[in-house]
Amino acid sequence: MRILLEGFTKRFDKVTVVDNMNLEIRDGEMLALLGPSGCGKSTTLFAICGIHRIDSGRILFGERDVTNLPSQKRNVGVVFQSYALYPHMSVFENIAFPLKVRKFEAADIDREVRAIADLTHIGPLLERKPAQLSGGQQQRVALARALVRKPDVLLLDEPLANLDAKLRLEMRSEIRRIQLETGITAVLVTHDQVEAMSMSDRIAIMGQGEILQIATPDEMYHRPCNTFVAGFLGNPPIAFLEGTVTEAGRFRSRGGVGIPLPDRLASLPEGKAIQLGIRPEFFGNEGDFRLAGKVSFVELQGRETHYDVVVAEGELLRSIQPAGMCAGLGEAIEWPLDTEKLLIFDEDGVAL
Amino acid sequence: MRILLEGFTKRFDKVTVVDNMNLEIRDGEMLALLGPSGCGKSTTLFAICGIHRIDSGRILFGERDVTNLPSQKRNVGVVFQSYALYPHMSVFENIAFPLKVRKFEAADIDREVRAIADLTHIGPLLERKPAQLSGGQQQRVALARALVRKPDVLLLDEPLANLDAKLRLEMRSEIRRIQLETGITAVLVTHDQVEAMSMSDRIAIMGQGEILQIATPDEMYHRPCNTFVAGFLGNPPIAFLEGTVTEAGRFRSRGGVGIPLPDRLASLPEGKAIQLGIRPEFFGNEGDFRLAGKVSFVELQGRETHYDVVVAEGELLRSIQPAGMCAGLGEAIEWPLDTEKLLIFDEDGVAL
Amino acid sequence: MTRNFPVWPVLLILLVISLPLVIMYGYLALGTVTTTEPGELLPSGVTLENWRFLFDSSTAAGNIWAATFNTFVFAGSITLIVLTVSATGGYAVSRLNLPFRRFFLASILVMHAFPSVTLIIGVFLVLQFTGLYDTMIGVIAVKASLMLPFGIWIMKGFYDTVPWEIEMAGVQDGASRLTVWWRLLLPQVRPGLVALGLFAFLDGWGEYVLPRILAPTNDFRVLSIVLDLVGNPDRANYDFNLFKTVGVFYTLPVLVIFAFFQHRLMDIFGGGTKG
Amino acid sequence: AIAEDYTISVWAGGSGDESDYRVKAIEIAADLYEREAAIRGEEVNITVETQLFSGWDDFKQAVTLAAESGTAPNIIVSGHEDIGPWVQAGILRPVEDYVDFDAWPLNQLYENLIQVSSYDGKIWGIPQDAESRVFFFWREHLEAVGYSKEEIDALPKKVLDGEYTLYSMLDDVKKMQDAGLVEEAKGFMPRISNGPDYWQFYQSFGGEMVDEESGKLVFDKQALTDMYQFFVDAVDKGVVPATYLGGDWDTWHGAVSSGKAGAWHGGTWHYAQWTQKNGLDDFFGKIVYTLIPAGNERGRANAITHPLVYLLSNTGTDDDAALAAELVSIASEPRINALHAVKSSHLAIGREEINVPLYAESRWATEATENLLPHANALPNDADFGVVWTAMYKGLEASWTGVSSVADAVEAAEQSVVSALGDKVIVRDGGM
Amino acid sequence: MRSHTSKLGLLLVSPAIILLAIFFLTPALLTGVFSFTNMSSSTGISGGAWVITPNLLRELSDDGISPATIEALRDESYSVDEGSLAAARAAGVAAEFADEIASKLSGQRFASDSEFMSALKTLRTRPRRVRDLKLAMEPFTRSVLNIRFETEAAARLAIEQVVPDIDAGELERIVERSYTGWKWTSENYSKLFSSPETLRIVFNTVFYVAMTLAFNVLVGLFLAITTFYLPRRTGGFFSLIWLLPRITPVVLYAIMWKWFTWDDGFVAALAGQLGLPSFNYMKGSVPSAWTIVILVNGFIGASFGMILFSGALRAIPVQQLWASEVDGATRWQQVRHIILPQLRWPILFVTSYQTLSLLTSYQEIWLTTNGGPGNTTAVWALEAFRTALFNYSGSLQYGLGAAMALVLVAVGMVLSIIYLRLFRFDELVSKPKIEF
Ligand SMILES: Nc1ncnc2c1ncn2[C@@H]1O[C@H](COP(=O)(O)OP(=O)(O)OP(=O)(O)O)[C@@H](O)[C@H]1O
Ligand SMILES: Nc1ncnc2c1ncn2[C@@H]1O[C@H](COP(=O)(O)OP(=O)(O)OP(=O)(O)O)[C@@H](O)[C@H]1O
Ligand SMILES: [Mg+2]
Ligand SMILES: [Mg+2]
Repeated sequence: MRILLEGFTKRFDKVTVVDNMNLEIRDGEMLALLGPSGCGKSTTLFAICGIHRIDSGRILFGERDVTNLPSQKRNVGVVFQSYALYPHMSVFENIAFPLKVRKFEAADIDREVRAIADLTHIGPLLERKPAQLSGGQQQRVALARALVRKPDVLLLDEPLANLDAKLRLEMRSEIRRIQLETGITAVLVTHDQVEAMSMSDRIAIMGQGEILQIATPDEMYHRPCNTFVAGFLGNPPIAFLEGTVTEAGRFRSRGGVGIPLPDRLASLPEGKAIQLGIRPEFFGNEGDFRLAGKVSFVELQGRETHYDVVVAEGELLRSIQPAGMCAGLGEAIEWPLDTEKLLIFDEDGVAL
Repeated sequence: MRILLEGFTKRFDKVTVVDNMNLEIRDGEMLALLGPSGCGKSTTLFAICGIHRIDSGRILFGERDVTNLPSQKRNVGVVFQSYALYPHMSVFENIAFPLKVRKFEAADIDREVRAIADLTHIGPLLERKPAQLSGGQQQRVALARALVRKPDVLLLDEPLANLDAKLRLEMRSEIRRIQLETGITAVLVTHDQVEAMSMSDRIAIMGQGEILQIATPDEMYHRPCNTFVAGFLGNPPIAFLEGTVTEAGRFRSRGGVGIPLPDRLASLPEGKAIQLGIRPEFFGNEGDFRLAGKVSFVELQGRETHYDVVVAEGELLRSIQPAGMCAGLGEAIEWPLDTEKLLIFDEDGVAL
Repeated sequence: MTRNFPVWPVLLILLVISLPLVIMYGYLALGTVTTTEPGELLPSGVTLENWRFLFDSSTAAGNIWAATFNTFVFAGSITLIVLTVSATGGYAVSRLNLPFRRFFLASILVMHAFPSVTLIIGVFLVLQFTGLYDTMIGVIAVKASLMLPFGIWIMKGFYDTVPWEIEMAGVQDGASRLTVWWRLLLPQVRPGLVALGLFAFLDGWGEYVLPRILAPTNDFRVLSIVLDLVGNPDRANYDFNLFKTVGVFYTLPVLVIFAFFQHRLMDIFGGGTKG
Repeated sequence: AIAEDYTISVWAGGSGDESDYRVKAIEIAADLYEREAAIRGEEVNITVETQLFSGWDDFKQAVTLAAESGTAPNIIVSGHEDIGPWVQAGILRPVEDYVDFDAWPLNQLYENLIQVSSYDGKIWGIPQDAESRVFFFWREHLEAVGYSKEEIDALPKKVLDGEYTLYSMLDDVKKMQDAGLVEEAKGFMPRISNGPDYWQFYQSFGGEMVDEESGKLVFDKQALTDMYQFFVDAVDKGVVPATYLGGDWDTWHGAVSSGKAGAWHGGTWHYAQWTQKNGLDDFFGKIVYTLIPAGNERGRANAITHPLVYLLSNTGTDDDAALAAELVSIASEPRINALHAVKSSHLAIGREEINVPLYAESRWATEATENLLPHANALPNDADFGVVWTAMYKGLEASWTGVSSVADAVEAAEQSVVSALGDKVIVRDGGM
Repeated sequence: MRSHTSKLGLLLVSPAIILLAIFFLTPALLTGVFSFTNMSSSTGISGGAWVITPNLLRELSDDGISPATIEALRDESYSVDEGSLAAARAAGVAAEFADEIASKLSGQRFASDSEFMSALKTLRTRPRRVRDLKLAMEPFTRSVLNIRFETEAAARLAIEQVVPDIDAGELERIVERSYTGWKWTSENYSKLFSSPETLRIVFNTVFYVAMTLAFNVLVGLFLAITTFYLPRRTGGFFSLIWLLPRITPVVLYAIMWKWFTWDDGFVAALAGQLGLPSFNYMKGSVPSAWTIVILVNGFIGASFGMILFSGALRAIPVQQLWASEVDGATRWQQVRHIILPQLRWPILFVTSYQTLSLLTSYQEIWLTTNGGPGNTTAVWALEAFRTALFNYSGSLQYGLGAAMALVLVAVGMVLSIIYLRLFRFDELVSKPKIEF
């Protein structure tokens, strides 16, 4: 089912939280809504599922205009960050609830619940109460409950935020697997870039109530439309150098570091103020150009090591390299920089 | 100050949580206590700081036996997971509290607090209430409060668990920096391996109330003493293959995958049941031996891509590779395996 | 928590300030099985005579079982009304869009301040207009209504603590708001209902002034009236120990409830105040 | 003939098991009436619904509110002082419109009791019982401080003549105390709570409650001052504690009936309590009783009676009321009333009652009737008397306990009376 | 977005609103109305009638109504003449009896009803019932004395018949004075404001509320904190003990205190044994009476504070307590610096809530000292209750009582509004999050 938001605007007591947003979620895709806290992700979700009334605009499910329908009539499944399981009901009853209020036959309910429980691997837990489940299991129950009535669209509001690191990893693939198996249209709200990138077909990055870029994860990582998006994706984060184009194809940072520009942007006019985005993997691994600096911080992470390198007064690049090639704290280094991959933005942060 | 736990035992209502533990924390080092939830990390910490009474054993701070001293007389600084800031006091008052109850002069208090606030970079926040601070700032205040009275030892109970991913990253280096600058002996409790590895001089891995291995992060990652430790470190986690030594220097998994053993273990007797530990970076990057399989899951993570590869019925290896070399879901592949780096354990999981 | 402080000085102070209560209740209990006269420090003469009223309706206490039953019905009805109306009203006020919601809430809070018994002449007139004067139904309705502001406020507090997500999930799952309330919210505020129910019951059980004033001649005699009767010293056959015994009998169910549900009772302000 | 069915309800205040004939008498009367009717050839069925209230405050409240809602009982048994307010409120029917006071049995009722049942020129109630408030002395103690048997027997007369005053009493009990016969501060044990008794002391010091001429209430400052002073003196003398008021009835009954006090005052009906419950076997051998002695030359020995009366409410039809009145009238037959009088130790309401054997055999009843009742007066039937009543007691409490001086207490009482009643009350100052 | 009124919401609150309107709002409004009347048990509540009584006539003559009018009104005489006989027949007096009256008594005049009654009793055909006789007598008199006229017009008419040439002003005054029901007046308030007693009661009330409050809060705090630190069982025992007064029926509770403090009570007996002054502590002296009053109420209220404070205490994360211990704080410093500051809101809440309950509480005082000795422990609510509802002599002053109650209501409302501000009431009413 395709979901369409047209000119969606939402105000809380005069404060406009989302202003005239247009968003299409394609049939069967998993779209991640990624953005910093407070940018309006949940608000968008609540508008789609009919918990909030929207102030203007339309919401279409397929061809159907659901703008003024209450939640009960929209057939959306939502998984909340806190799972919102009904604590007094067993897992079975939790999952059965949407069917029960729709007055399904007991036999049908039983069948459907067991089917979805199998899909979400919680078959053996059906008799338990939510309090007796681990976080990951609760998560699965919430998912099962949202899916059991075959909703037109599945909305996930930071479904993994409450899980610990390991479980989060596990549930990521789990949720994705289920979404793929059921082929349901899904919207995933998150502020975790890894989550967004690893789980979704497309990512919509939001900032301050507007959508900044919609693209596939890969495209967004490699071709962010602005510095905000670039900074949002990538861990350790991208480092920026501000400076100007000095001569055709060369850049000089404020701190005086000179770096050749990638070929595709060789034509930038001299004197133009730009910013260079340098992801940690661009620096210290391979590349033609060598950049000198001093290691200001080393962090071992088992398989990899992460360095902060000061390349000039107040200018810091990050580098991530396989474990083993140990440079010590304070050591002066000269590492390769993969200049072709550099991301270039104008002074307003828009990608060039 | 060297801390020594000798034969430390702790029981809660007959259940022995920690049994006869011996642990030395060297002067000035940062020791990470790493282990799964419920293994007794906090219990150990509480014993050191005197919140719990211990049931048998001794605790020495330097040469001083503190076993029966209440925490007020032990001079330990503790940073709790929830920070445990006093919500009704300003940041200044929070930090000043340990000095105040020791009846320091107001002028001294002021000086000390400002000094420690500078060290922890919270100088400008002194007038605020904890509720007006971000998580990271609260964290720093808690740290400052623990440090201000120059404790003999600094205890950190999952200090980063409540922070979001980005802040966690930042605070890791921050805490480490401060610990290094002050040279204080510190114990860091965590169940996050990355944290333990990146922050500490040595890691003590705990399981079920006992210490399994103490070593530097590097050593522990590369030479885990058993499968539990090996599985605990590394992200994505290590994969194990169970099987037997078939002929000198070769291994055959239950599922029938044959792999050459590293040279150093060529002498293992034939027919011995062993387990192979294969970290994701060993597979798919470089190596002499090529292993075939089918990609069962792909996860883009921006800079890297993570694959699950089924190499035989029920046997799954993980691989992590730089982004770009895209293998699709379900694709049959044959990737190099760095056999020299393989970790080998006997059937009880003890490293060989 | 470490126990690194001397317990006994605290215990001693606690004991001293609790002493009047310990003595009063101790002697109250003793008085029921002894012939101690008022003013004697040491109890004397063990007897079960005081408890004869349980089987013998010819004592001053009359037919105690009928009165006990009546009291149960009385307190039970009050509890029922208070619970139902507070459960519905509290929900509406906490969660639903109502005109003048703030005003209503503020008035409910203000109603705490009413010296309710001094409204009794007004209440009397209302009862008379409605034909409920001198009926137990009238007294029950009045008593329940007087408890309502408290009940609604408490329940509102409890509803407030239920995460909105539960309700949102319910609505998503296709349930109507009424179903959501009944199936999802009510079970969540059970501790509140239990505590409020207990409070209402205890309050109804102990009520004395209202039945006395608003249903003076009703045959539906509750225990507080019986106790008052037995405790009237102007009677020729006034017996202090009988009075105490009836008093203990009267208090006993309350004590039992209390002993069993102490922690539930403690919950009463679970949703109420901010910390 | 067609059967006539009536339901007559009766409520009695301040009543317990021992005084249940207040309502049972109506049942007996109903039975008699039915029989008489049957003989006349009429069939009348009367159901009598009865209700006893143990206290007064709640009873009066109940009656007031019930009357307001039109559900008051047909017959109300209450203190005569309620006639005033209730008549004004229109709650009552004048009983004289329904029964013949010139015929048996009403024509033999004591005139002063009928007077007490009248208000504004009409007779509103039929006396139900009478009592008298009495002063008691413990004979043995009197003997121990020097009285001869004869002197003791003559005491009532001396009191009546005003020769033996309240202050004489204080001296005597002080002597008893000093002799160790009674405990310190237990010599004199007055009533422990507010009640008509204290108005007797007001009268002992010359106070009047109503002005004969104008019918207005009187607030006699001098009498009040003397009376308050008397109790203060008693405290000073050490025969009664400053903190006496508000005690426990049970204790009080136990003390006075076993000679723990030298002198006290109570009601005629207490006789039943002491002899039946407190085990006082030889009442007349141990106790001598008198009127309340005079306090000073202004005052006189007196007693107050506080009769209860049968009142007809305005509930129900005129026929109901007529029947109710008929029943009340029958219930006032000496024989029936004697049941109540003797059982509850109250006094007769009519002259003929003394001839009823049950009553005549009761020495207490007969003696008290003869010796006390003729000298007894009653509280005024005035709608506003309650105000004075409350003010007087508050002042008494305040001065007795030493919270305020006598003068201040009188002042405060006057203040509240005057502010509430204005010129409906006559304040008498000084001698007159 | 304008919020949409929820129909379900209206449905769900309606029972509450209806009950509150009937049993709370209406009585409150009525109380307000009553407070401007002189309503009492002698005026009745629902209204009065017009009656001329001998007492009234006496007062009227004092007030200067002309003696002639008074005389005429006082006249109770009965006359048997054509007119009255016809009236009697019309009123349904048995024909036989009427005939006999006509034949035997015609033309006679009787000065009082007893005279006429005696005359009638000589007749053979008189009705047997006194009531019927009385009814038969009525048409023969024009007296207005002691007759209840249900309407003012009837009263006026009757008076005009008896005194045809009455002066209009006099008539007006007589009619007005003869009304027995309640009248509008603001006297209740002026009485309250001018009476010196008021000031004392106000002072008493303030003293009572302040002291009891202090007791409640301090003891409640002490109990909550100590039971928090004590082992669970011991703590549980004490909280149980302290909750008892709250659940004990007040009648019994009051008697227990009496037993405890009477002059033969436990304390007095014990004091006697110890050679201390032994007397009725409850009523014996002003200080001891106040102490008892405060304790009686304080013991009930302390448990309320204890419950709330215990809850709030448990809400303080235990890590904070650990942290403070690790920081070196002693137990007392922990209480002083960590616990108490965080109980600020609960303390404020208990204080305000209890102020209101104490202001309106009277039952315990009523059943124990009843305001004594000498009204020294009387508080406003008790006075209001006694004035309006409880009086041995039965004269209940509803109007004055209502005015007193209203003063309390006003004070309570002002306080509540202040508290609502204080507790940032706005934060307690968040907007519904589901907008459909
Ligand atoms: N009911 C409400 N009333 C007023 N403002 C609101 C309300 N709900 C949300 N807001 C505001 O709208 C903005 C967007 O909120 P929203 O919950 O959509 O953010 P979000 O992107 O989901 O953030 P987070 O990642 O923290 O959940 C925030 O500034 C928030 O303060
Ligand atoms: N006060 C207590 N009473 C009883 N058992 C306790 C208590 N505190 C801890 N335990 C038990 O002791 C074991 C170890 O607890 P501990 O808190 O030390 O674990 P941990 O390693 O810190 O776990 P986590 O990572 O979840 O904090 C757990 O099984 C726990 O249930
Ligand atoms: Mg959100
Ligand atoms: Mg822990």
